[in-house]
Amino acid sequence: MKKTTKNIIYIALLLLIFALSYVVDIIAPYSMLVTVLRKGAVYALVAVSMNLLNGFTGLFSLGQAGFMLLGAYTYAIFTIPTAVRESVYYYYEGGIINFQMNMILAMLLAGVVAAIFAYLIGLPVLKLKSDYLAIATLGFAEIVRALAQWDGFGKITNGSNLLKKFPVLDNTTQYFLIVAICIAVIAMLIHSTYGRAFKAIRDDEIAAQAMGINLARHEQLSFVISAFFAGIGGALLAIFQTTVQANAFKSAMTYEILLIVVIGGIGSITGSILGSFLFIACSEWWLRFLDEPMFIGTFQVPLLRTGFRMVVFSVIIMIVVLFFRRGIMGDKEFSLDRIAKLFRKKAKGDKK
Amino acid sequence: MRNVLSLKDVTMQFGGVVAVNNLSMDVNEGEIVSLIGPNGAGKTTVFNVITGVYEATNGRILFNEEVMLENYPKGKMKKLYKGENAGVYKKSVVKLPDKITKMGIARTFQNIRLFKSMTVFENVLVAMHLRRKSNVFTATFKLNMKEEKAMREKALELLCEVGLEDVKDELATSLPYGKQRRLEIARALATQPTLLLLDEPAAGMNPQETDELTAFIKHIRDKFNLTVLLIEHHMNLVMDISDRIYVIDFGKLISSGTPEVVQADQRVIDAYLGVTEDE
Amino acid sequence: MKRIIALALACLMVLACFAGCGSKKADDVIYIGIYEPASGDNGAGGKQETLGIQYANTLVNTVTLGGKEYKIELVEVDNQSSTDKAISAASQLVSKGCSIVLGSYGSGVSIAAADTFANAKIPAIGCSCTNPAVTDGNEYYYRICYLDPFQGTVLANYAFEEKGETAYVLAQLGDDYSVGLATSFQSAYEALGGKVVYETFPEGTSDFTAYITSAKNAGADVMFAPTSTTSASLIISQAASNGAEYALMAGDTWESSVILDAAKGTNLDVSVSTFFDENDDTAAGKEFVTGFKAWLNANPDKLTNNGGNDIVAAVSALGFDGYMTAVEAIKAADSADSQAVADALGGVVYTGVTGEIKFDEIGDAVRNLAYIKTVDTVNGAFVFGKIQTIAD
Amino acid sequence: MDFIAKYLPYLLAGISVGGQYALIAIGYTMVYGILRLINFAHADIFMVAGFIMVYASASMPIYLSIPLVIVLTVVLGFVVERVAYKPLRSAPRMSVMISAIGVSYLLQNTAWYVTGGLAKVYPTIPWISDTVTFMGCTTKRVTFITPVLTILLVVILVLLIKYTKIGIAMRAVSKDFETSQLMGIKINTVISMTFIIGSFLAAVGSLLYFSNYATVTPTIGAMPGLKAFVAAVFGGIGSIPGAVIGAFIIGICENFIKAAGLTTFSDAFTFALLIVVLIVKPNGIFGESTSEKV
Repeated sequence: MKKTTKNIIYIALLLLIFALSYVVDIIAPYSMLVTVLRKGAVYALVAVSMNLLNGFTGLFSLGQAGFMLLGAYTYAIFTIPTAVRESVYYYYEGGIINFQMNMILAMLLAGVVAAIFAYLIGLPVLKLKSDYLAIATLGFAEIVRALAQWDGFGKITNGSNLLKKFPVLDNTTQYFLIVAICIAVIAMLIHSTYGRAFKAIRDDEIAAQAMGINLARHEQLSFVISAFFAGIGGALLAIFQTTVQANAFKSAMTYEILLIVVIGGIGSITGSILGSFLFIACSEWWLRFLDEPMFIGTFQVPLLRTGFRMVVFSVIIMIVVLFFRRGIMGDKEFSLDRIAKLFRKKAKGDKK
Repeated sequence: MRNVLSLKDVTMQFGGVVAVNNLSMDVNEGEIVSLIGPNGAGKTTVFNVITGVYEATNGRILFNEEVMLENYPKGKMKKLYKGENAGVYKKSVVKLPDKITKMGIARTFQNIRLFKSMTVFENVLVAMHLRRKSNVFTATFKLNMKEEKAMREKALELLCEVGLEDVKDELATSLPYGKQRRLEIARALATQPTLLLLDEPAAGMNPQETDELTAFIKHIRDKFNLTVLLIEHHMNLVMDISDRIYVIDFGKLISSGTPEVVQADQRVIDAYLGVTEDE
Repeated sequence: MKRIIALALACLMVLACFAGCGSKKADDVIYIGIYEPASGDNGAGGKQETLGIQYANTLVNTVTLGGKEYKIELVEVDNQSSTDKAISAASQLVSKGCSIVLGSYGSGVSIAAADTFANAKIPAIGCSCTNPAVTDGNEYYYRICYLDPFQGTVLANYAFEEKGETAYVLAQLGDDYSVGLATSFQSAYEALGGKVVYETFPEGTSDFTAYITSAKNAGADVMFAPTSTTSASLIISQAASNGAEYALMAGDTWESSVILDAAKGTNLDVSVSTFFDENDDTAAGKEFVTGFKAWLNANPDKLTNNGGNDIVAAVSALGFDGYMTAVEAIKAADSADSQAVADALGGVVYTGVTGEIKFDEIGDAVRNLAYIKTVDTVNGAFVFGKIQTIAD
Repeated sequence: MDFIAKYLPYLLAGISVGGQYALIAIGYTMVYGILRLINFAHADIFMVAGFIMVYASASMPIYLSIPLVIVLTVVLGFVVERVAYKPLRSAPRMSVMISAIGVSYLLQNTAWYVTGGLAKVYPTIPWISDTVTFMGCTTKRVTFITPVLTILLVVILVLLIKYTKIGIAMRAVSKDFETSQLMGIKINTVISMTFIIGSFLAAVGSLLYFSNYATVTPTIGAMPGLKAFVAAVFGGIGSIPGAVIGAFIIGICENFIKAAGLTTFSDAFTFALLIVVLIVKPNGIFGESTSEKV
């Protein structure tokens, strides 16, 4: 295939996806599909940002929920309309912030705040290696969660209470657009000379350093950029949920994102995106029927009741982790060439 | 001749084990100098100290007359230190490996350390990152196209130089051993060094390949105006190529000089006793 | 081997996809959504509220709109007592096409889902969520129980009059119900001249001994702990084993058999406020209690969901009233369309087992009395204490 | 009020909860010492032990259900290792850790399914759950039993590791995995044994913990688990006495922070402590340092 035809096909695919997201809103505005698409998109961004760190730079960080919390809170705090602050900050006399920011600016700010925190926490923490780094970042996320719930910051964070009434996006295309832009930036970063340096660090720290790559600086950079996009992801999650509460950003959330990254394939952007939509669709939608009693004739299918969905789901995850260790995509990216190859292989197999 | 690299009283001690003991050596511009010694003599440790992977316990290293490392026994080492010249150095100057590479020292590894997920081409390309002018924004948003293009051209050039241009899109780790070694050299050259450290470049090569390598090292020395310091067990290669040779055993310098001088030195022969010279 | 597993997984996905898209809404059915926790910290209470709704559904399961009879079906989802699961649970109801939604036990999850329902233009009736923020500023959310400021004041009055002048208030961080009621209690109690020590505990706390000791050290006469029943049973058992001498008080959540089990055999003084009394002597109340008990005893599953006994919880009565109010609204709207039901709901006046339900402009039912009950720790039962009201 | 009567309850609570963390922490530290794996599922094994007791005691007397709980928990620990970790022996460490997270997810969801997601009340174990009075403060007898039992078990464990054949094998494996394999140590037996000991202690820990805090939920393991892990890191991961001392310190600090009225930070403190320890003394108080060979 020629490069130009390929590019045309890629662009067409992208447009098709956007068109679909637009159409879905019109024909089935309240379906689970919309929920899955929106949440999937948000998780895709967060998963890609985590992949940048864990998959491409080889830093095992479990602080993603903390950065998302920072992003979600920043967005919510600065965009709640001044008129309703009184009712949102019911316990704190309307809070101390009395202006409202533009949505896009607030989203960027959400990323920036997360990035600043990442920078500060990264200074000491990035000296640690592998599991120690993982556990330290996990601890950091828990500290952030405790701080956000602290009464002392109540006038800003509304204590442990919900933040709500902030502006939200009202169609799926907008979610897709924001997420696509962010992921595109991450992808461009990964394909730049910096991305190569990140991968070098992942492959072999000592060799990377011997090639003149400043380890501390590049790790810090990757950490901060990952946090920036996790912050934006957090803001989008807030928008999706219409309310924010620190309680939701537990380590379980980080684990979920990590599982998405693993299922999609560590070191594959398209893998993370695919993994995210599959994960959300399975957990929220496709497997729902397992939670309800099912009758075939008069025979009641055994085992089906609330919670069975999650059992099946976690078994599937274990199967993937144990038998398909490289995930859906491995460290490869989705490309037409690979699909063409796949078909060719199949055709060959058929002939035999 | 200008001095490029100078080690003075360098001691590297791990806990109670002295790996390099009070070593002093000099490498001058344009020379090819070999560091030899029996297995476990501490040769690779010397490389690691020079390139900053290890922080020497005591001593001073100068590169182009600039202090690259200066250290004295500190903390726990104060009591444990078994080396000499403990009181000579007072300052502690430590540079990280990447800084040292930036100053112009590049190296290869004894146990090949290529970036395993990358292609041959990318392995060289990534080493050009060091001399970039772009920052993370310009690089991400493709505002550095010119530089990127130059990088790619240069990388290709280097691959042609080592004869790997035909396998440039293959995974580095899928190459045969000899080619991986040459790729390591190409990658080291991509950092634009003035001093090249080669750690057993001929390991695992047959005599013919070794001969080719000898010519090749000389060739790149001339072409890139390099000074070369190498560790090697292939004595033919060492004697062929070296302007001067340093011999260490148990971390200590036992002999140095031109190949002829070293070959005749009884201490060297003793040290190597039981070790076949021609593998 | 690997290939077989891959194939099996893929098949499962496809199957699931069909199952997920499969269900289509029948023509002559109206769906009423039950948005309640069936698991998590508030699972026990949510199940009891659901029981009330299910019982009501057995009594009235059809409605005639425009001359055509529609069957009313309940759609249950489990919000797992967790605000982050709330959205997908609520979306589930929205995607089923419910005309109206009932719930939830626990204010936090109600607040979290409020906008999801509002965006889909589906009205919701909060049966027992007392935090003002549930209905405030949301024209689709209504409520049939009293509010925290009222309940807090009632309890503060009772505590101040009966127990003493120093209170230790313990709320769960991040639980809107808990924090809301605790704050209301605190301000009312302080207004009366009482002294309050306010503490919070993080979600998932098991070790309450430090709080119990702190309350003792603060010289508290009463510990006010509006928490979920899960935390409550821990607090009660640890208070007993650490020899707490002060009284324990809480709001409506503690009116549960979980509390009775925990308090039985101790010498604690536990009292709660609630919406409804089993021994209520109104005709409607009596009828409901006998009917509900008979229904529970006839269904072993339901009895288990009620905590293994046939004590009628106030939330079941509220669930019952919530369902009836919803049906009234559908009748008034004469349509299954959720927007029409929402429009009609504000005007509904209904006299249920918990008293008259009439909504004010915010969407809250006007309520002005609460029942205070104390725990008989010998027999493990609630004893009616008094009816507490406050002057408007 | 008298100083002792005021603060003694915090100290007692701290020591007892510290002992319970210690029993969990040993499981973490031993597994990490040998496999270099943060066994995230360990906390959930602790939780499952709690549920087994709830269900077992409903159908049999306490003196039968306690041994049953211990046996079943040990079996669970063994099975988890064989199914989820053994196939990944040669895989990168991250894969194993992810598998551990997966197991944790599975155990929690299964527990959620079985219990319907509702909290279960832990049975009262006679004698140890009795209320006793000590220096004017009232508490359960388990408060005093915990530290004594913990220290006893630790002493036995340390002796076991020091003097028995399997103990020596464990130490060898934790020093050098490959070499000990070459020396003829049956690596899988050693690893299984580690999991068995860890699970046994987790089961004992769960008996003590839930006797004190008598509610079991599917996510109950998370917090004690994390804290126990922090204790293990604090004491220097791989070191058993380190883990125990770390656990007691964390348990006591946590309770005094609550006493000081900073309850919001009682959990956050643990993690702040962790980060500080990792940065200042990355190998913990009793840990050994390692360096990579180039």
